[in-house]
Parts: sequence; C-alpha cells; structure tokens
Amino acid sequence: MNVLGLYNYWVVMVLMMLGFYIVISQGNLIKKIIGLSIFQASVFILYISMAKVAGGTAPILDESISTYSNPLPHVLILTAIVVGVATTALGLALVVRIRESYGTIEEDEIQAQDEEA
Amino acid sequence: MIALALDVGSWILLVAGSFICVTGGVGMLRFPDFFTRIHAAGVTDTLGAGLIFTGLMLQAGLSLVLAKLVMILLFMLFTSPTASHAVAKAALHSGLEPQLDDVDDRSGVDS
Amino acid sequence: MTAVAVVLMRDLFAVVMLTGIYSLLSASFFVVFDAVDVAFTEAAVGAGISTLLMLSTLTLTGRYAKESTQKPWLALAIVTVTGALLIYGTLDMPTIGSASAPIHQHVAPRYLNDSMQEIAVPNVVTSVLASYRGYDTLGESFVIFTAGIGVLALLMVLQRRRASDVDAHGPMHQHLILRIVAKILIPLILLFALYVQFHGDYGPGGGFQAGVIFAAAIILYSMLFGLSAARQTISQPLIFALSAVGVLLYGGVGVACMLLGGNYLDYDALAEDPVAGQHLGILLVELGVGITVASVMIIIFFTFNGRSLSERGRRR
Amino acid sequence: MFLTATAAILVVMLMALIRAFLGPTLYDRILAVNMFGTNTVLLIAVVGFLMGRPEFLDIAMVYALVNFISVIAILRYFEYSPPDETVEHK
Repeated sequence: MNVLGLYNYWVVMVLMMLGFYIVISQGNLIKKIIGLSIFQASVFILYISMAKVAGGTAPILDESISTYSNPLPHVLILTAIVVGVATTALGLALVVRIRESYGTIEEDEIQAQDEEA
Repeated sequence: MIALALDVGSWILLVAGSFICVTGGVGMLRFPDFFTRIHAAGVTDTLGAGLIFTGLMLQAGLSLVLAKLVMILLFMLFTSPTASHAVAKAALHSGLEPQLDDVDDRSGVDS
Repeated sequence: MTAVAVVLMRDLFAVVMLTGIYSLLSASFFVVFDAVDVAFTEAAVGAGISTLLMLSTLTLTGRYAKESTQKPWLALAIVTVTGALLIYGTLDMPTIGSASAPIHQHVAPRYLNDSMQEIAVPNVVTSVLASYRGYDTLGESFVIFTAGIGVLALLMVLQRRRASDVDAHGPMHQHLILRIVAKILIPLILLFALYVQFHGDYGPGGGFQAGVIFAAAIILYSMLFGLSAARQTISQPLIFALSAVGVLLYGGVGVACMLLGGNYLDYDALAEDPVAGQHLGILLVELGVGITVASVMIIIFFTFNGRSLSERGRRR
Repeated sequence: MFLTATAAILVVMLMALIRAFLGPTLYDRILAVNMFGTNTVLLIAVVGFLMGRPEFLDIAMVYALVNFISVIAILRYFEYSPPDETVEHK
C-alpha cells in the first residue's frame, strides 16, 4: 500500500523529467516552450495530488458532506495556470521576434549567426 | 416503482451508449482511411454521447442538473457534426481522397 | 503518456495537438482528484487558449523542427540522475490521500470550518482565492496584466490599411455551415461566461475561468470572420482600457476598504454586515479579475494575429 | 453502472489516443483529438455522477466548447499553410 500510495508522485517525477529533457535537448525554441509547459503541468499535478484527502470531495460546502479535499493548493494552482499561460504567451512572443530577426528558431543556427556577427 | 423503471432505463441507455462508444473507438482504430474514420467518430460523437447523456438525465431527476445536461447535449449535437463536416471538407480540399478499392497499402490496420 | 510522443515528433502541428490532449488528460485527472476549479481552468486555459497561441505562433515561425544534432546522451544522463534523486525524495512523502499529511494540518481546516460563518460562500476555493489570500490574487492579476503589456511591446504592429485587404472576406469564408453555427453559438458562449463569472460563489467557476471563456468567444469570432471584423466589433483601445480597469477595480476595492476603516482588501468594511461585505467584495474582485483576464487574452491573441496578417501582407 | 460507462469511455479514449499517435495524416489526428475531447466531456459527466456531485457539469460544458474551438482553430491555421505541405508523410 505504501509503495502504491507514492505512485502518483513517481508519475509526476517522470513527467517533470520529460519536460526537463525536452528543454535541454531540443534545439527548437517552440519545443522548448512546450517542454516548459509540460514541466509546469507536472508541478500542478504534484500539488493537486497532495491536496487530495481520501474519501473527501471537492471543496464546495454542503451540509451532507463532511470531508473535503484541501482547497489551498487548488487556489494556488488555479492562479498558477492562468499566470502560466500568460508567461507562455510572452515566451512565444519572444520566439516570434527571434524568428523575425534571425530567420530561424533553431538554437544552434542562432548561435552560429551570433558568432559570425 | 417509477424509480426502479427509471433506474433500469438509465442502465440500459448507459450500457448501450458505452457499447456504441467502444464500437466507435474500435472503428477509429481499425478503419482503413480517413473518411471511414469520420464515420466512426461521428457515431461516438452523436449517438454514443446522446445515449449516455439521456441515461444520465434519467438519473438526474427534475433539477438544475437536468437542464445542464440538456444544454450540454444540445451543444454537442450542434458542434460535433459541424466540426466533422469542417474537417472532412478541409481534408477533401487539401487533396486527400477517399480510398475506393481494397488497396491495402495505406491501411491503418497496423496496430 | 502523451509527453513521450511530444519528444519524438518533429511535425510541430502534431506536437501542439498532442499537447492539447495532454492538458485534457491532466484536467480529467484534476476532476478525479477533486480539484474542480482547477480542472475548469486547465480545460479552458490549457486546452483552449494555449493551444490557440501555439498554433498562431506556428503560422509565424514555420512548421517543422530540425532533427536535433547534438548528442542527447549527456542530457539524458542529467535527467535520469535528477529524476532518480527526486524519486528517492518522494519515498519520504506521506501517502496520497492520508488525512494526516502535514499539508492538511495548518490553515486548511480553518478555511473549511470557518468560511461558512465568515464569508458564507459555499465554494471554498473562491473564498480563499478572493478573500483570505486576496493579496496573492491581486499579484497574479498584475502579472497577467504585465504579460499582456509585454506581448504588446514585443509584437505590436502599427495599424496600416494594408493588412485589411488580405482577409477582406474573412479567412474561412468558404465554411458556410461553420460560420452559421458559430453565429448561433457565440451569444450562448458569452452568456455562459457570465454565468460562470457570477455563479463562482456557489459552484466551480470565477473570474479567471469566465474571463478565459469570454475571450474564447471573441477569438472564435475573429477566427471565423476575420481579425478586422473583430476589431470593428470590439475596438482595441477599449480592450486596452478594460484590461487596466480590471486591475484598478481590484486595487480600488482594496482602497475602498481602507477608506471605510478596514485593512487593505478587508471586505468586512464594505457593508454594515461583515458577511454581506465579504460577498460584495468577492463579487467585485472576481469581476475585476475576469475583466483583466478576458481583455489580456484578447489582446494577446489579436497581437499575434495582427502580426501574422501584416507578415503575409509584406510577403505579397 | 456508472463504473461500466466510465470503463468503456476510458477504453475509447485510449483508442483515440493510439489513433492520434499513429494517424497517418494530420486530419486523422484532428479527428482523434476531437473524439478524445468528446469522450472527455462524457467522462467528466459520468464521473460527476459517480462521485455523487453532479454539479460539476459546468466543466463538461467548457470542455465541449473548448473542443469545438480548438478544432476550428487547427483547421483555420492549417488551411493557411502552403499546399505542398498539406499531406504529410503518407
């Protein structure tokens, strides 16, 4: 039971590492941003799994229910998602500008152009 | 008595809906080309969803939940055929053609 | 899960679609784990808006990724070691769902037990969001506002007439059925957004989600009928103003609380009865958040698209 | 009985996912994503009933909406890309 109870965290870690891997190994900037958002999503899942209380339901109060899951992580993640998308948009805007001035979004090509200049 | 009838009715509808969804899923996986797969997806989107939602409606009783279910069902009946239509049209425009004979070279039966 | 395929695929369009599936999956996960509000947001934001943004970036930057040239072994090694360490770390974590975990001991019981008397809003997530942790949320809405400004600063193009003749008919003028169905649906979507906005006290929902849904309706309109048509419907200076108004409304509620003798963002001071004051405060604050989120999302989308339109105009 | 439906929907979701992975053309993927979205709507609705809190149908509504919008968005941006790229690696 103990091992199974941690299974969720392991999935989170695997996802997180996948996102990390994409960020450091892929040269394409858009893919890097996607990797970042996968990393982000894994953190969201981590928080939400911590908030779960066995046998509890969603934290919308009702007289007939006595156990609820923890609402605090929900609040944090809710705002984090929206902020996450705003920052992703900012990153994408940067990518677009890079594309316009360098003509490419591959990291190594950008570096090559920088060294020429 | 009526409660029992409602239960049985929703049971039947839910099981039938699930069955149709699974059928659609199998079709999605096994059908040979894109245009046949649209058919499979359409079956799931309309009939399967319709049956499952109707089954849930019988469970819900007269309440706000029922109204919401009806709205979602209507919404889905509106949008999913539209989306399928748009996808099919775009596919046809881009030069993807229906596979007419039993040529097996492009089949999706590789799973 | 889906993420594996994202690593492998080079066609960026397919990757973006799989990202959409991935966020749908994680949203279903949130529902199973009771985080209804979060699932709501993730569905609207992760699956909807960020997919849209990625797609519109792709039209600007081109579709295919290059084969990665450097050796991935070093990266793989680093990732494996870090992952192994993190998993080792999880062995000390409390089991999922155990009610005695430290996270459930501090403030959560107070929120759950007392918020009914203090605020009388059934959705605890909303009350924590807007009242107990009002400062955080104020900060978040400022962050979003700033991100909107940042995108504008990076991608703003000066308005020229040249862009408008490119999509004179609207980009999807051949999809007649799509346009008619969308015409029927858009008012319903707007109505639904308002419902989510004001029903957030009692069920899942609130300013963030409603804002995103509202923006989604506008974006749908501009996708089907062209950006210039959408700009005629909703003038751009108005959105700029609105995004500031939203943040100011939030901040202003706080100042009003101070003027009425409470602390900053202490809604008790807003009305005679503290509970009514809390209600009013939460409603106003959520409205502010909703306005900000909606207008910032619309701004971001319009700027991205205006950029791609003027690009295309230049290429002709 | 809700469990039966949940299991069936999960199976279908898996199938759609496989199709989205394999999908020889882009349109197959769009279709698979669409179907996946529909199934998510169903799943949310059924799970809401399973957990005895059917108030969560709002989320299902948002899903249906998002599903529609994203399909349209994909089509819209896809039609802009030049014609020689439209049919990918058959």
